[in-house]
Amino acid sequence: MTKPTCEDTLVVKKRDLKNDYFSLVLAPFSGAKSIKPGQFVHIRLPSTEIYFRRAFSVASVNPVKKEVEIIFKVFGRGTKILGKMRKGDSLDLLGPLGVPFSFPNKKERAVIVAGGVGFPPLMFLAEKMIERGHNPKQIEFFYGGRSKTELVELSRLKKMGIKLHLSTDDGSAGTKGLVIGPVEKYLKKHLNEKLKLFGCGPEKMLKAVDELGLKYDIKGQLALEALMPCGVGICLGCVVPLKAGGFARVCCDGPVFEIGVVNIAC
Amino acid sequence: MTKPTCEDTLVVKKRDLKNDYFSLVLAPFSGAKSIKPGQFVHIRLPSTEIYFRRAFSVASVNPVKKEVEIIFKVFGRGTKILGKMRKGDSLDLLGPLGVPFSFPNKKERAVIVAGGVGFPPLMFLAEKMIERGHNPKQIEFFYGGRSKTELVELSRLKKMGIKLHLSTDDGSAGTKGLVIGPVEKYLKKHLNEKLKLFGCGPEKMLKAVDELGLKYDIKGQLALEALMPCGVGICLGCVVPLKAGGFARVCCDGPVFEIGVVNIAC
Amino acid sequence: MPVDLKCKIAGVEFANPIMTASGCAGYGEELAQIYPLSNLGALVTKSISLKVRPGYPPPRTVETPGGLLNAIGLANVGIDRFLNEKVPFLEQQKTKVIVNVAGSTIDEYVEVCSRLNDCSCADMIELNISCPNVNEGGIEFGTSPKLTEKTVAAARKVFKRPIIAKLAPNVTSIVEIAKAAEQGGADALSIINSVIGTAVDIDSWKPLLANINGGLTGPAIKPIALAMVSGVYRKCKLPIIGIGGITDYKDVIEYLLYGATAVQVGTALFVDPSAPLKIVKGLKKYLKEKKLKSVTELIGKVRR
Amino acid sequence: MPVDLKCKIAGVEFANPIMTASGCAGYGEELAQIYPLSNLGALVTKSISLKVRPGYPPPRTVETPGGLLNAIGLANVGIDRFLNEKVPFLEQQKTKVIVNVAGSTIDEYVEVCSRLNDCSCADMIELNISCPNVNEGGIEFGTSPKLTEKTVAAARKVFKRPIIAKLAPNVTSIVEIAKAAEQGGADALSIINSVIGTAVDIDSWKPLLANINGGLTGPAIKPIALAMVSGVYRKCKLPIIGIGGITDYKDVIEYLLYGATAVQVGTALFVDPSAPLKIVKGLKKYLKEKKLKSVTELIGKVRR
Ligand SMILES: Cc1cc2nc3c(=O)[nH]c(=O)nc-3n(C[C@H](O)[C@H](O)[C@H](O)COP(=O)(O)OP(=O)(O)OC[C@H]3O[C@@H](n4cnc5c(N)ncnc54)[C@H](O)[C@@H]3O)c2cc1C
Ligand SMILES: Cc1cc2nc3c(=O)[nH]c(=O)nc-3n(C[C@H](O)[C@H](O)[C@H](O)COP(=O)(O)OP(=O)(O)OC[C@H]3O[C@@H](n4cnc5c(N)ncnc54)[C@H](O)[C@@H]3O)c2cc1C
Ligand SMILES: Cc1cc2nc3c(=O)[nH]c(=O)nc-3n(C[C@H](O)[C@H](O)[C@H](O)COP(=O)(O)O)c2cc1C
Ligand SMILES: Cc1cc2nc3c(=O)[nH]c(=O)nc-3n(C[C@H](O)[C@H](O)[C@H](O)COP(=O)(O)O)c2cc1C
Ligand code: FES
Ligand code: FES
Repeated sequence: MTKPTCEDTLVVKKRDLKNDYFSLVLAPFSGAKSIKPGQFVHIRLPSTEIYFRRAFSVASVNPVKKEVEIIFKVFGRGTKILGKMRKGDSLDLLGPLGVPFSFPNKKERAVIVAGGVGFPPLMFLAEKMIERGHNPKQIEFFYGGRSKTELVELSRLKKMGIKLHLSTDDGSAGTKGLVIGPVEKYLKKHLNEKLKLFGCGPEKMLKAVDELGLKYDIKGQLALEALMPCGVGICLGCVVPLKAGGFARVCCDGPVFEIGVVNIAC
Repeated sequence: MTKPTCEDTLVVKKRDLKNDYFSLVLAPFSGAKSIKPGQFVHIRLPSTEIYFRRAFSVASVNPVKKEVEIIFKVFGRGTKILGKMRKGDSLDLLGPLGVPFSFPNKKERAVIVAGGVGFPPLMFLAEKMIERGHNPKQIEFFYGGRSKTELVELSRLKKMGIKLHLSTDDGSAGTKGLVIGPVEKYLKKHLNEKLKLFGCGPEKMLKAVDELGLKYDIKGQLALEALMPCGVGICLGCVVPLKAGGFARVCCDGPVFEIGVVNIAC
Repeated sequence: MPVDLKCKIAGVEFANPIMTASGCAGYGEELAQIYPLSNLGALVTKSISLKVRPGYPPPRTVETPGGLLNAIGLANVGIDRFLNEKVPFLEQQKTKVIVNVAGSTIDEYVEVCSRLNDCSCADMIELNISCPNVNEGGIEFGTSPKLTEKTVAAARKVFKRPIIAKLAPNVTSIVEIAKAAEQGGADALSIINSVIGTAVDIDSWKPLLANINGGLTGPAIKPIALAMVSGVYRKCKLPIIGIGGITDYKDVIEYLLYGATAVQVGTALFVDPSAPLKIVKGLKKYLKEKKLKSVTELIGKVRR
Repeated sequence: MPVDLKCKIAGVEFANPIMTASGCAGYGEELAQIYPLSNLGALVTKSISLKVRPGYPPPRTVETPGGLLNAIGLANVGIDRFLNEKVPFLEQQKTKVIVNVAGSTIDEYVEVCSRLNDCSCADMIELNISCPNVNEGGIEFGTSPKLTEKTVAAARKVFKRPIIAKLAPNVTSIVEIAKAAEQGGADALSIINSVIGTAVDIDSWKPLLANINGGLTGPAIKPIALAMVSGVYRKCKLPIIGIGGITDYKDVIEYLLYGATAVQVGTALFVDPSAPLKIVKGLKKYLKEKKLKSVTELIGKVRR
């Protein structure tokens, strides 16, 4: 693990994606270049109203400019404040934290399953895979949300040349229904290939991906979320139960876990 | 007393006076037109970081536009936030609160003693007196501060045509030394006239004005400050001891008290 | 369908479960200038003692993270002036009135309670047993089960309408104190009074309260109060009035779920005197959303 | 002239009065990745019990106004794995190590303490007596003066270096518990552990902690902890380590003025793992400004 650093950074770019989604680019962060997909930064909000930090997966980095991008949806008190930040405002960042995804072998086909606000680390994963020489056509990116407006950064994903499969609960874009349907269909068709699953999103979705992995004996990894008071492993507040018994800390034993390891609650 | 109202208002004008002093104009406040000099508004800061309201004397009102002006100096946590407010931001106002100054008889000469950030209610008093027909030349406005940069809104005060006597501790403007020196000198010279004292400022200054009033048998009023959890008389947190024994609430028995009544602590 | 906010404690019916907490609304006069008191479930008065009490010298309050420290010193007009000056006003208000009573000896409690028995305006009394007992070296009545029972029993003898015992949180077992109050004849329990705390100025090295120690109140203490309400609800049958850190309707629901029948709003009144009105609105909306008919359906419904 | 931050408790000298609080820094490994532990006055370990404890299921934490509610359930590796896996690391750190010990019977405390006696890495132990006693129906050791004295005395017999008793705030008289600990042979007192609290989700009606009740910590409890430190300082001679809500150097000064010799930082580490470093800097600056030579000149100097 790389030593996390704690630094004041500036908002150098803010984009208002639609429907309460925002992208913030923060810089300079000296830890930027060492950040790997799946890792997160722990952000202190500039208000003592919110005492604890909030965790955000890194969505992209620019190692030269030492930039870190996060993409989030306004959800509660903390993300509300974050959504009001303006260019030039400063934010205290602690990171990089957590265990990243392991890159799949270049011959493997990556089946990526993103639910709602779980897509940023997976977009980062796909980007880095391509950078490392993975064929974009070997990346199947399933992206599901409640409705069309909940799917953001589509043009960015399309530009990557990956195979994008959209789905929405209400059918307003892509396949109608939960993302997991098209995923299972796809897996069944390609069981003879070397596949690797990657998932991040709501717990229900993660549980379903976990079950698919076990059912079809496909290895892979899931990025989990939890309430994280510290983010660095010292409070034991963020644990999830393991199937083998006992608990693991999402912040430092995860957030990325192998399929089949965590007992995902819903 | 007028019934206080509690309303969301907007910052319609912000002026950065120098040296951490700011003026904010808030509107529309339906209680605006009934506000009298010496009364204050209790402001809820748009941050749950600051749980309790902060009290500010009203510095002027525009009854037609329903505007209320406050002038403050960045001092602690709350005023820091207030100093960062921008035009268009909203602020929750409770007021008008407190007992106002009684206007002096038009034949009386008003000797007004303002110390530092105590000047806004006194400026409002002078303005209203003139509006009511008091001869500006019958208003002696003593205004003291640590140094030149601590005296603000001088051109505004000058425009009123009142007799302005400045003093600074370091002599950088007006008479050198505490404001109370020139005041006593003035009183001694004019003991044969009908005088009325008005004071607002640091406790030490108020105590000195109180003593001058008693020494030369000049009636008058002092506007006090206190930590005010509620501002409406229900918490009993803001009390000051009375010379006659017992306590009075600064927020609703004051903030304006007759000279000789309060046992001012320093 | 309209939702029902009425609730009943010891036979007394309240328009809604939102009361003002003692010491946080004076005798009602100031709030009545802002809105009709009929909006309240009940007005609870400042603690009334036998003699007038000027209270402690200032500074009396300190702002702390999420809370307020106060050392007012039970400043109040005393029972005589209360009956003469405050009751006539309270009688005109269309709200239930709960008179909070303080004393430094059991005799003082008894005297004040018997005077209130003749004052029909006092629908109930609430005994503030977080007062130092001068006959027992200054220990608080409410920290001793025996003294708690004795005090409540003594008040019980002279006051014929319902009695609420208001418990202090600064004890090893609030359940034990609750049971003592029940034993003494209390009809209901108010839980909790303020938590002992202090603060000091690091420049002058002087305590920030003239009395040094004070009572911590406000949102900071809500988790503490909730745990106490929850504990007592499971071990004691008396109806509970939950107090501590209530700012909005969500806080009220937490108290009800843990077993409170009604609540009192204290410190939040200082920030927003109209808080009770907003809470009532919020409660109605919540009940509608949850398709509940009556606020009483929430009582004790936490899913353990 | 350089200012002196050194302080001494029961003969053990600390580079500065800033320690990490038990359960808030694990066994030091994670913090050591961020800065050398030699910056700390001492590292206090998570509570070590005889057997490994997985802890309670999630959710284990809730954010509250100015604080944190936690119900971790004393999750720890147990004494065996502590000695085998954690001590080798701790031995290499240039800081004092205080091992916090938990038990559910006196025998368990004794067993863990005697194992630690042979481990020179443990400069001191801190007895966490806020644990339920399984032999006494689950009442906490630390709520009973008798059990407190017994537990400390039993540990005293087997552990030859200094013993700190860590007191729980959920008692009627912390002074009484402090005296019992002194009687049992404690060399110092840590004041306070977390305050019992709870919270519930108003949508699901489920408690926000799987264990229902938890411990309230963070800035919200600072006034409460300060009052307890202040009370014990005046009635008991043992040196005090102040704990509760310390976020910056100003909080530390408040504790020292009220009588603490050193302090522990807990919850604030979660927000800023480097808080102790910033506090040390702040303390130095303050001492210079106040023209004080040593941090010990502040102890107990509140102007009453
Ligand atoms: C490793 C990790 C990576 C994350 N990456 C992203 C990301 O890239 N983009 C993004 O939008 N969000 C991300 N999140 C979630 C983000 O941290 C939460 O949205 C944020 O904590 C909510 O904070 P808030 O103050 O807005 O909500 P609050 O007002 O604090 O919370 C509202 C409610 O949500 C609950 N809650 C708060 N935080 C969480 C949480 N982390 N998980 C579940 N429930 C919670 C609270 O208990 C409360 O009941 C990530 C979380 C983790 C742990
Ligand atoms: C009736 C009244 C009228 C006022 N009018 C004005 C005005 O016109 N312009 C102006 O600049 N200020 C005025 N004040 C003072 C203003 O309310 C304080 O500056 C403000 O409360 C400080 O808040 P803060 O959050 O910035 O400081 P904080 O961070 O809250 O306080 C810093 C320190 O100052 C202390 N403190 C806070 N408030 C007060 C207070 N009211 N009196 C004494 N000590 C305090 C705190 O205890 C703390 O130790 C008035 C106060 C009152 C009571
Ligand atoms: C300024 C102040 C004065 C109080 N005075 C009394 C009192 O006289 N009698 C009493 O029983 N409780 C008194 N209390 C305690 C409150 O009634 C209530 O129990 C406590 O404040 C907790 O509720 P809160 O967090 O909503 O404020 C007082 C509280 C405050 C803040
Ligand atoms: C998550 C968490 C875990 C804790 N675990 C322990 C523990 O194992 N043993 C113990 O004695 N105290 C434990 N505590 C209490 C702290 O050591 C400390 O007494 C308390 O948090 C108050 O300090 P603070 O406000 O600085 O956090 C824990 C506190 C927290 C927040
Ligand atoms: S968030 Fe603290 S251990 Fe994971
Ligand atoms: S501020 Fe509450 S009574 Fe004056």
